Amino acid sequence: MSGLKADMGVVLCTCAESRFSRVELERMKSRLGAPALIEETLCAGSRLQAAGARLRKQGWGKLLLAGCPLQRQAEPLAALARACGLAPSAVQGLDLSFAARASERYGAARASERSGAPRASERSGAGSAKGKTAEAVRAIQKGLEALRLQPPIQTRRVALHPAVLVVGAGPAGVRAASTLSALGHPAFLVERNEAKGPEALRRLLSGGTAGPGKGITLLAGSQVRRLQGQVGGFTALVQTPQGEKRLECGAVLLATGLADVSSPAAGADSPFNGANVLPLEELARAASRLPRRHAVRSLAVVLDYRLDETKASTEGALRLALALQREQGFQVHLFCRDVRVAAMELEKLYDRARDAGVDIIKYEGRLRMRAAAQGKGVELAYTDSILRTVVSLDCELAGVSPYGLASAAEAETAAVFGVTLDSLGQMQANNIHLFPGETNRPGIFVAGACRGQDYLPQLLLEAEATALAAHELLAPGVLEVELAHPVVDADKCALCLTCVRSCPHQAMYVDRAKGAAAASPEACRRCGICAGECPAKAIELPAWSDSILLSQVR
Amino acid sequence: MITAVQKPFGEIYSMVQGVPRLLVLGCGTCVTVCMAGGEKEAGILASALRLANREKGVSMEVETDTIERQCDREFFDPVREKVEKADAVLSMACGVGVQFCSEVFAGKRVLPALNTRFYGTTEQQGVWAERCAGCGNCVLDRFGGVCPVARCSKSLLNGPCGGSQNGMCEVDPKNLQCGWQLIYDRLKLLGLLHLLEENQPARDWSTGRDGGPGKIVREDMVLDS
Amino acid sequence: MDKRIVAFCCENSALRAAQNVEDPAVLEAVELVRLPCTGKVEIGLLLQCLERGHPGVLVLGCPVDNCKFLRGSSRARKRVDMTRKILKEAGLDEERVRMDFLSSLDAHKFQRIVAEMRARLAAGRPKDAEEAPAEEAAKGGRR
Amino acid sequence: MKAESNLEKVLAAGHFAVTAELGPPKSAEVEVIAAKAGYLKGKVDAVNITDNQTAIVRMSSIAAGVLARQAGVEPVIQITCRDRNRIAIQSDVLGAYALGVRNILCLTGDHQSFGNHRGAKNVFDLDSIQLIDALKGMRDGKIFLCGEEIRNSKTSPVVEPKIFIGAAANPFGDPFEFRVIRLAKKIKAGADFIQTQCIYDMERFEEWMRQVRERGLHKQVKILAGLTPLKSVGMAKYMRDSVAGLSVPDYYIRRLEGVKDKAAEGIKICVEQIKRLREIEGVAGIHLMAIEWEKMVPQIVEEAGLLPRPVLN
Repeated sequence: MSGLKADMGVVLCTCAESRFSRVELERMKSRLGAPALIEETLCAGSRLQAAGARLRKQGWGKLLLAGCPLQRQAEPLAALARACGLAPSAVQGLDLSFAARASERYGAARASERSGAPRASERSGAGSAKGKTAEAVRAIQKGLEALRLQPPIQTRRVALHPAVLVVGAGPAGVRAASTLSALGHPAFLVERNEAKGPEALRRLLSGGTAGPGKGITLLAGSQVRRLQGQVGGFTALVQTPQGEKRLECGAVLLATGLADVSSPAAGADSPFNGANVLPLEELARAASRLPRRHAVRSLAVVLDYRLDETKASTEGALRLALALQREQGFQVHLFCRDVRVAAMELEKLYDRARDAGVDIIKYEGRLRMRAAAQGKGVELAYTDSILRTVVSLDCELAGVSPYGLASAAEAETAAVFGVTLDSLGQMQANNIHLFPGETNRPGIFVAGACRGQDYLPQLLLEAEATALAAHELLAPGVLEVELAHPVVDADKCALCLTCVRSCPHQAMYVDRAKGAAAASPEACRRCGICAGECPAKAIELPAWSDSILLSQVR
Repeated sequence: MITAVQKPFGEIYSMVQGVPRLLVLGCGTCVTVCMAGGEKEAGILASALRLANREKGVSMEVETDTIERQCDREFFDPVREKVEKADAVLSMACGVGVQFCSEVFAGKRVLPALNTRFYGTTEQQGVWAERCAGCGNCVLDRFGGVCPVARCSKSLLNGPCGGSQNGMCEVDPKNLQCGWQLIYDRLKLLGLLHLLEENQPARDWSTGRDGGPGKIVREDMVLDS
Repeated sequence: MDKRIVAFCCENSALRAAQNVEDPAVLEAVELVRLPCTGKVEIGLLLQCLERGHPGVLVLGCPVDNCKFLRGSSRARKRVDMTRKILKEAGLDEERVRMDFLSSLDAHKFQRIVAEMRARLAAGRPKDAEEAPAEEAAKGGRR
Repeated sequence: MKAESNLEKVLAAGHFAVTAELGPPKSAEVEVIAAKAGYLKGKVDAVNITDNQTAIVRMSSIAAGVLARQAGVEPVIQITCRDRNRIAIQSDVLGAYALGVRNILCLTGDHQSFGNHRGAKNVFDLDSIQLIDALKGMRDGKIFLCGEEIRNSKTSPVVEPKIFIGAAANPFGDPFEFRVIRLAKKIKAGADFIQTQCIYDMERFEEWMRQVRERGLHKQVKILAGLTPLKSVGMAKYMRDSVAGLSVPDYYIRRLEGVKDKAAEGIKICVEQIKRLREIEGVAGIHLMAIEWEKMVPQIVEEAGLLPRPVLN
């Protein structure tokens, strides 16, 4: 290894998992060409402090811990860094077992290999033990090279604001706010609706131990217009009936509830036209206004338009169909894919509707609705799941269950908070790492119906769990941030905004003073996507720079 | 900004045949933003050329560098030596940059790696679309901020032809919006539909390409020698 | 010494999978390079590995819908596709660069991916490249 | 009288006018023009000579028009804005007039991407409305677009081209509300007569005519309704699916599908359409675009009861 300074060293750990004996490690140490210490099973933990003291004496600024597999190293690495008084990124781990496994064929397997593959004999260190050590030395030198190329990385302590902004005073929002306030966090509860908030608060908190007053500030009739800052230090600009307010908080919890999908502008995918294709809840009222002159007045009740319904919405639709058919004399056509009648009560309701004359149509694929050819009304075209042919039917009105439909309001909220929606337009990207309550943005959480949970007991549990997650984040009061976030070369940055658009965590922004993009160290999660995207090659992730990556390719 | 796309590799490759030392020169402004010729693309193209050469047993030295802009003389200074050492420059700038690079290095062969397309905007990440035709006589005030010259396939000034269907242009009904539908919708939104009732006279095209190569002189900014 | 196949491994999945691989023939054939996320790899980096004489490059990350950083794997997939396109245009075997998705438990899959890559490289050309001109196919063997 | 063409006279006298279309050959073959003109002679009032229609290269519309005139039919020369700038167009108008052309139809022109020279550079120096304005300026103002008088020298006489100016209208394009505005602009620019895109969707055409009458435009211009007889089911479906700005109602397609002799049924539909069009206030005539089927025109005109054609002096 050329150019190695003594400010860096290797710790060889004798852990059995590394698959190297003490003797082998001694041999390896002599061949490394870099300062090294052999320590006993550091991953056991008890020896860390003493080892730390020995390592401090070496005066190394960076060290490479070569030992057991990486999963097992996570804890000891951090502890070792603390024991040595080094920044976390200055202590890197290396899996020696990999080298052992990679070279094991130079033992027993070697003889059989030789006949078929002449390459094996050309390799250096053809003996079993020699090959194993050579492979390990090679790996350690790679690790050292990466460490050598890594610039010194500072840490910064960021104060975490204890307050939490909870958006939406529905069941989830109220439960989250009360959970947070019970844990000592000031909570701002922002509710769009003027009246809904206080009422919901009274209903849900009456009899509870945490009173709504303590620690919770309710802002009814208010809306968050903009969110600035990052995790630990957000500033929300809130439009209240009294004017604009600035709220400081450390985290945000979105509990905006079920979105309104009734307006035709709700999205390109919305079936509603404001005239004769309506959300189910508006069907009865619109039907009562229809002129009475027609002989048979037909209505469509559409289920499963986007997603298969829940039991609750199926039940509601069946009741509505029954009422319209029996009590108001309409011919009702109920469109469904695979109606959920697994529950006993639902089964009975289904039978009653059918007996009352509701025409139940099972369809497949996409149901299409357009203006009917003759006169007024709506034509529903569908593939009948029994006939297997495309059939069309004219009705005067169609009521569509809004379950699973994307809403413009949801998209608007998502844009204000910079959170991504899933493929159905619901408030959380569909990714297992985020479940249950995280979003793409660190410090912004989501709970309740806006992320698709509409079963109340479950919803309340989730709201509580998410509030606890926010508490866990903010409770330490400070966040220790290693400044290993991307560095932007302002001379190269063309301000193309690619990084700003592609950062999944909304951590990139334009630093106007520098005239270049920049990363927020608090929000950045060090994935390197921005660097991978930048067309100007202006972005580098210090611990994963091009030179480091290329040094690993030998 | 000016938008461009990289030429097909095969075309570039045959262009550089017989050049012993090639400098692939990226440009750090417009073509970086539209991801056609920035430092990253220059590196990729240089790599691809070297790999193709190795594969075919061609001996060629391929170097790469990127400057701020290839349309201003001073920015070439840092790469002067590299350019001089090379037998040809493969410029990854727009047509302006390629020509200007030739002007700065009169004795050097400068080859274009890009096809320059239009003045456009980033409609979304990875998608660029034309907005201006550089006609030199802006009429956007009369058309609700949507340009009939740039956004109608026929540059019609008095309304859509019969090929406007469902908001799309017949030239490419799947992908191309009818510029006139956009004008109509915008003016309707603004309550200015009456502007469209006016007959637009034949216009003077001499302010644009038809007037010959353009030149702008800002007298007060010209430095006295 | 022969250059190894470079395997860029996401530390959240593929790298962990590699740590459970026991077959030395597989491990000794690859040069593991750790990445925070495959969203970090660039087309240029992949090409540079080939320029340095590595026979093949693997980009191994989390399943697209399960990327710890949400869109890293899907971005990497597009870049790898582009890299393959560039290789093809430049007259190289596009199979020299490949992306695959695995979880941290997929040691067997890791093994299979490397084995397949080795087999492809040994064959010189992918099995399905029958339309390739005879001359090209004959040349391919030298890798 | 502005141009004293036969078409102008027929319309001025209040007759229900009939025009047809003649596509010049994709070669220098003269006979084909004479043959097509032969079918049409005496059966229609004037014949449109298309200008490289759908951007496919054909014999020059002026040359073919002059040949047609020699064969005994009055030409309406079509001029598009796609291939010529204002210099070439004005020059051609002078030439056409000198050769006896009295009617010109001003068109924007199909985009070259539909033709057989897709890589061609288009011109569109003028649009159709500006072209109408240019012709009107030449005829009534006796000036070129640039404002100069139409005379050979200061001492020469002014000899302006006296042209009966036509324009096209498409009642079926989008945005629908703009279609009548565009017609009004053409009239304002100086159009004397209008020939529409071929009509199948009669309801939509009637709606358009209602808007036309609402603005009183039918009193300012003579509107000739365009018709194309359907030859086959395939053609009907092609027109419905592939021609922008055309809708062929399904009931016509079903009618054609239901009979053995598709061509006869197509003619029958066309004749029915003519009878219905004659009832619409503001429709001053028809324009028959029997694409490569010119020989059927006499039969259609005959069956529609529009023969003999008036002879005016």
